[in-house]
Amino acid sequence: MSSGWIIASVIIAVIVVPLVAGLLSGIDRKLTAHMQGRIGPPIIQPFYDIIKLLGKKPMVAGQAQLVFAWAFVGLTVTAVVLLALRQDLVLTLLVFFFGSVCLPLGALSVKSPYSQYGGHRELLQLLALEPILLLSAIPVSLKVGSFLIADIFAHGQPLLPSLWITFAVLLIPVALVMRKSPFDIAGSEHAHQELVRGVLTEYSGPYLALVEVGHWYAKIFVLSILGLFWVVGSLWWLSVIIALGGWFIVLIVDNVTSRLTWSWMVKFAWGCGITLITLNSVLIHLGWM
Amino acid sequence: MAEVLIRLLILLPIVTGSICLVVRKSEVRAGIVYLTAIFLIVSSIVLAQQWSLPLKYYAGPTSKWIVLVLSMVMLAYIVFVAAVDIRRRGVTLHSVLTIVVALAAAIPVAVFQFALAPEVPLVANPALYVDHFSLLRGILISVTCPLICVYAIRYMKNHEEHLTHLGELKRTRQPRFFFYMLVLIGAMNGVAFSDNLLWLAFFWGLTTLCAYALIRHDETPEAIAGAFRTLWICLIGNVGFSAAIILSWYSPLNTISLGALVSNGAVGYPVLLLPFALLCVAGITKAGQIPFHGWGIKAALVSPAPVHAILYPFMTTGVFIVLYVSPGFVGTQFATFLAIFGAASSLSLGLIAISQRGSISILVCSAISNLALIIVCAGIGTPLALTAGVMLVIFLTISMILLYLCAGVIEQHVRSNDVEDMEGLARKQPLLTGITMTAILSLLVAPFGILLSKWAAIQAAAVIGIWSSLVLALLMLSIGAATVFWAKWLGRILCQTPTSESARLEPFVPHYHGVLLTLVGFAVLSSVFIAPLYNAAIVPIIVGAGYDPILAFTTEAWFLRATGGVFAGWPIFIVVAIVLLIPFATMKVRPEATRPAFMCGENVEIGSDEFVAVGDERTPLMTGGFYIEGLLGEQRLDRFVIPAGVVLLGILFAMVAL
Amino acid sequence: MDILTRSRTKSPWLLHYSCGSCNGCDIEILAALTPLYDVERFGIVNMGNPKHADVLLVTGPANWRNYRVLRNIYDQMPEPKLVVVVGVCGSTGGVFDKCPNTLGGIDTVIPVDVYIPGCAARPEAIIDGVVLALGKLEAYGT
Amino acid sequence: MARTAIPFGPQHPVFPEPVHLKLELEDETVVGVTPVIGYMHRGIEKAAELKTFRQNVFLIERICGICSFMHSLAYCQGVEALTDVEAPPRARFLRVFWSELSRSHSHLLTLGLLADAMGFESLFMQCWRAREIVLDISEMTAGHRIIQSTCSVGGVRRDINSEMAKEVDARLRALQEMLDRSISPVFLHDYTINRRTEGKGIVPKEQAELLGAVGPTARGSGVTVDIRQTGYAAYSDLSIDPVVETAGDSYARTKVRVRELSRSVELVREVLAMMPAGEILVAVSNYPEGETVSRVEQPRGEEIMYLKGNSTNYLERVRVRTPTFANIPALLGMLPGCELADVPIITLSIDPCIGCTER
Amino acid sequence: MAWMLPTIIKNLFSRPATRRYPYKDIREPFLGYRGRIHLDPQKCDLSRDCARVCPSGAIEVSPEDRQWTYHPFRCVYCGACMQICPQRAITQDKFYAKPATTKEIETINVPL
Ligand code: SF4
Ligand code: SF4
Ligand code: SF4
Ligand code: SF4
Ligand code: SF4
Ligand code: SF4
Ligand code: SF4
Ligand code: SF4
Repeated sequence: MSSGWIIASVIIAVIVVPLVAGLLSGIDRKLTAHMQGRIGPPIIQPFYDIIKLLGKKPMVAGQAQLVFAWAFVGLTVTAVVLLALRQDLVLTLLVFFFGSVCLPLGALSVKSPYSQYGGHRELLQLLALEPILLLSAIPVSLKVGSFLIADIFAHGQPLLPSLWITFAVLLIPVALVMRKSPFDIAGSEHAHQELVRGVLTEYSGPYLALVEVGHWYAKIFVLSILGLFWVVGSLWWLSVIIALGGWFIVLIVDNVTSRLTWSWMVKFAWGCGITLITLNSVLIHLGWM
Repeated sequence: MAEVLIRLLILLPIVTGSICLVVRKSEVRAGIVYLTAIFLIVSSIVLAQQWSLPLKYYAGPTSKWIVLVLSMVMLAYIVFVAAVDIRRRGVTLHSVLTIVVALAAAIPVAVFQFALAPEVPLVANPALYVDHFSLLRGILISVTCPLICVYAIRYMKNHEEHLTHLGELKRTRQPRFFFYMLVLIGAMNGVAFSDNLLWLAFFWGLTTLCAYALIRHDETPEAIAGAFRTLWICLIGNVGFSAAIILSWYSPLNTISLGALVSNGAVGYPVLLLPFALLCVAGITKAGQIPFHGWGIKAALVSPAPVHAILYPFMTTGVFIVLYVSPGFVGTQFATFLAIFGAASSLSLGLIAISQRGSISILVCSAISNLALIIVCAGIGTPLALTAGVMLVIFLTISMILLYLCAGVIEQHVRSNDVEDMEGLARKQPLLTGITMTAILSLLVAPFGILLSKWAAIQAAAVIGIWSSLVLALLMLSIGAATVFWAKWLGRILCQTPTSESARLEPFVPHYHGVLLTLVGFAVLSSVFIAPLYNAAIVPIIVGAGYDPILAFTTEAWFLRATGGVFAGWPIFIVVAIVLLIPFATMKVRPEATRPAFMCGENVEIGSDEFVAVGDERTPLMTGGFYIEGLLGEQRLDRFVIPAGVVLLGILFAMVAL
Repeated sequence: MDILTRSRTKSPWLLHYSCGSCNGCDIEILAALTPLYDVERFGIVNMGNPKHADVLLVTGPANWRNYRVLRNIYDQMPEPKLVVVVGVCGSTGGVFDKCPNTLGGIDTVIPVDVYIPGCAARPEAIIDGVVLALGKLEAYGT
Repeated sequence: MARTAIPFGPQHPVFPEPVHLKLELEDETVVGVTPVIGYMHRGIEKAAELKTFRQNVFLIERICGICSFMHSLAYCQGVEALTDVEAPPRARFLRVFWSELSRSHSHLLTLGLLADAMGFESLFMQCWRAREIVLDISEMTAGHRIIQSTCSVGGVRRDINSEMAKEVDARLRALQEMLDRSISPVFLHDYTINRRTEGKGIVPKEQAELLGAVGPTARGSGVTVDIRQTGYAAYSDLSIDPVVETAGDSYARTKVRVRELSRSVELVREVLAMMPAGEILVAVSNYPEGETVSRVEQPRGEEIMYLKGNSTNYLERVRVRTPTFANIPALLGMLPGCELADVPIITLSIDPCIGCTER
Repeated sequence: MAWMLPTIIKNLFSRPATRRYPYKDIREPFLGYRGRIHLDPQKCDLSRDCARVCPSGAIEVSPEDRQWTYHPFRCVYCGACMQICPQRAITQDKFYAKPATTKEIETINVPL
């Protein structure tokens, strides 16, 4: 990659991603509303929300939570940048993962009942999410022969046909990151929940906006991982379609299920997710896929 | 010069330790400890400049008999101790097993050496053999362990004051304590440098004995039970050594030199696989891997913090041997299953740690779980894996010791090692909290070296064929579990009630904060300078093992590049620095912007963690952590983990037989 | 209208607290969220957490126990914030006129920006009331 | 395990009304619950002694806006007993009409809130969308969406003409179809709802009887109790089979509501068809005298109203025993041992109403 | 499994049920909706029956000042005053008072 490309990728990752993500959550809300027989907010609603939050008077419950909010955003952005620079997949995922840990840490740093519970549940959520996300790199690397994302691009063939099992399992972390049913146990998109938005309880105003924006990066990050399953040459829109397809399935599932409990989530993620990805790798090893 | 220093690294601590035993004045003892510490640290720095390796030290013929006799005396002493215990406290499982295992270790060697093959030459094989790997190991021990001793000077003083206050202590036990601490350092250096299996076995046993004595330091019934458990489990290693000595002598190689065994390898000489397996079992017991993890967790409950801290390098000694001999069996089925075993062990302990409440128990579980990663690396055996293993040895030693020491200080401060009681430490001891946080983060997040090593391990594990999927699945789950328990602990110490007052730094205690900050410095610097460190310290090890270091990493402008990908550690450091600096620099929290936590509207006032409940009374808010004992409790998991460990070990030996 | 004010009026997040109401107005507030009225069209979302809310919707008269809660959650809302009282019993006490444990309207405890009459207030009226309250935001900070 | 003691309420998004449960937890498991009340107490019973017995109708129906009509019905029936008047037959049928209308909107509301507490937003929306049909009917016939204000001492204040009856019937048919197609099956069969409710918050039959549970809470545990069987208003002319489930868990209670809901809609249509012609209100000329107990079956169970008159315009005592009050002991028995995530669901499964419990 | 699926798919492809208040499909309250009350001062004879019957004290009548006062923010729109008024001086329309930032009170002078 030339340095021009690098700079361009970084700029896209840092600036364009939140714009796209904001629009995407606007569409998400609109679609969800329509599925529920409502009209829903305007598509640019998320931007109104963020700007409004930024304009609110700061109000905090402790300094540590702010530091972790920044760390969350910083590391998540780093992960997105690494992805844009087509760096090592495992490393990128690890960075993303440790960014995600900052969110519960921020929540746990305030002695607040709901924040604490949200933090603990978020940790359990990461316990379910992280192994799947990391492990999904394995069948990919088996197929393309390296962990470098650049090599996925160089591979020249779509991964989905041989890795559809992994792709399907990856929808679990996507739903988890998007905080959708049945996995929205720690901090739901919607407030009507026993934890009063859990990990986000103690953030307000500009800091809530900060965390929200970080969350946008995170969403785009996982969706881009889905997109990696169909990169062929210059047909970049195919990966976009694949990613959006996964996103839409998650939306549908959100609307046809209720929230389940953490124990179900961990058992499901570990039991089904890990087993299936491992199975996928074994099948590739055996040359059957 | 170097030879002398190496010998001093082993002998000097033993000598000064013995002096401590007789010195009754604590100031003098402290002086001796300082001097020893300074000597060890300085000589390791000097040795670090020494690149004309390997160094060999051939002992004279009589030394063989000295070592033999010492070994026998040591094992006899162990039998004696166990016998005394049986007389005093009745027959217990652990003391009986101690006697059985000690005899099983002693008798074969005695028969072999005195009766069957007294001609086994010691002169032909070097007694000590210092290559880059063992030097690195020796330096790590000689730099970190003296710091533990310095820390212990203050710690044990407080500890004994507390015990005296409780009326549980009549006479100071510190002379004995420092004796064993220092001897343990010498013995660990001995393990690092020995090449002759007889010597190795002797030092190996000596470390076990010291560990045993240190664990029972407080002389409570639980401590004694825990100590004996440690003793017999770790002595299994010596049984393995005894068997390995005999087997390798009767192998075609006709040697008892570790170096010779490793350089010839099991591929050429399949009979060597059994001695290797036995050495690995020795390492596994000592590193407290499944199914032997019980000793570590039990010991964690009963002994003072510096003991835990020094038990960490002690356990590392176990995986060091496994990693050291791993080039000898690379590529065999045995190696693959060793990797699976390590991954399973890592996951098991990671899960057990989630349900632990004691800070030391968490640390022990995490230590074992991390050491298991090194075993995985040994099993994988590629250059990259070897690199990952060595890096893990380095970074983990620093971070884990740091954490143990932090836990000790916290424990003395809050008078409990229950993580739940550490709530709000961030307000009371901001500096200590900062150090602990750095230590925990150094285990978890990029850009610290441990993450790099784990990344390298993952890269390496991906290429071992069909079993790699299993190994990796277990590894990923274990990484996930680790994050949960660390974050939980971190959350607890950071947890504080919102208040508009700002926290004040606690007074600086050199023995504590000084030592801790030194270790933090090591952790950070070693991670920042990872590329030079790799070039200087690790590349020679890879070369020494007969590999091409290109296959592990190449360095370019502070990046490490593996065949699988690039580790861009340096940019991440910058990001982290920025991320941490922005809020600190820009966000001065104004007191009036502080609001109490959300408590459904029933808060009492800012700065108070109470809410109004029944009958308008103030009710304290309690926010305990998650321990998921129903799902992940130690007892519950042990029902699966111990059988699984036994079965996996069985499979390992089955692989040897194949 | 600058972008910030515009965003403020486009994204009012609600916090609903019921004092001593009869539930009549509370369920009408909820009804306003549901498909037939769908206040999310205006960016209105029910947040349930004072720290995230812009508009406090209160129903029912304050009483000797809940006025403290009311004050606490009002305190925990970041500025700029609005208080909208829904229903006549929250405005003045309404039908709970002679009830001995009430303190009267919400304005005896916290400042109120808009009163929505009705017993129970209709969802349409709730929409109108919130819109009226948002008008106040234009003056904020200028 | 670490102990946790946290406030759950009074201001909490899953409770539309303020109630405070002091929860003690270990991990996610609830080990202790202490209810803390008083956030809604207004002193309505006392106020009812300070207002005239006719004014009281409007106060009593605002004990709670959800089954507003049932409160006024119980009150009016009581006062009628004390003043020796009898509501005319058409009025009694109209009373059943609005009662069952209230029941169906209340059940839809509860089911919706339950779905919402489980994070099943689309189902919540669907329930409340269906509920709007009921509210429109209420607005059309009574002049208000939820506070009907139609019951009066001596009869009812509004009549339904035949055109209106036809319109109502058409709307009810639409409602019925919506229920059968998109609401009942989800509650009855959906896997995730099943997982969240089945086996959660169990009250065995004996315990339900012992603790005096009422309404769907009792019927979900297999207790056959339905005050409508006593035949007040026009219920004696209708066939009332209590809907009973035996499992005693949240799922059973939900099922009871789903089935009762359909039955309510049917009842409304039956009543419309059977309605006799005639007077709707008789004049009451004397003051209430003596004491009486009036009982009605609210959506949440049996309400008991005790009234005492002293031949003045003012009553001497009004005492209301509301269904939620009777169900709280059962609730406190359900919660310990459940998970924090189940607290809202179990709590909502008894359909708690603080408004009338605290009055 | 997914029993909700048909419904949401159907919703997704059909027109939302939303009434676009306040822009479109404004639905007036049904006939007979109990809204705010109006006094015809010509008819009123200040008998105070309405004030006496009002459950929420929303009407005050002062025969001395010949004033009839109505508190829209107290009124629960029950219609009892309209029913009782012997002069049929009170009527009820089907709209509530508008939301307001202050609680105005309506005072009407009743001419002799
Ligand atoms: S304060 Fe006293 S009377 Fe009131 S609920 Fe509590 S115990 Fe009962
Ligand atoms: S205004 Fe009327 S309907 Fe609304 S809460 Fe008050 S009493 Fe109930
Ligand atoms: S019951 Fe209520 S109104 Fe009556 S005295 Fe007690 S608190 Fe006051
Ligand atoms: S039971 Fe509930 S809904 Fe019914 S009147 Fe009482 S509070 Fe209202
Ligand atoms: S209900 Fe019975 S036991 Fe309870 S306070 Fe009243 S008289 Fe006493
Ligand atoms: S239970 Fe009855 S007596 Fe007790 S506080 Fe409530 S209303 Fe009063
Ligand atoms: S409005 Fe009617 S009831 Fe009221 S004072 Fe006038 S005449 Fe009398
Ligand atoms: S409608 Fe009812 S509340 Fe309003 S003034 Fe008339 S009597 Fe009073």
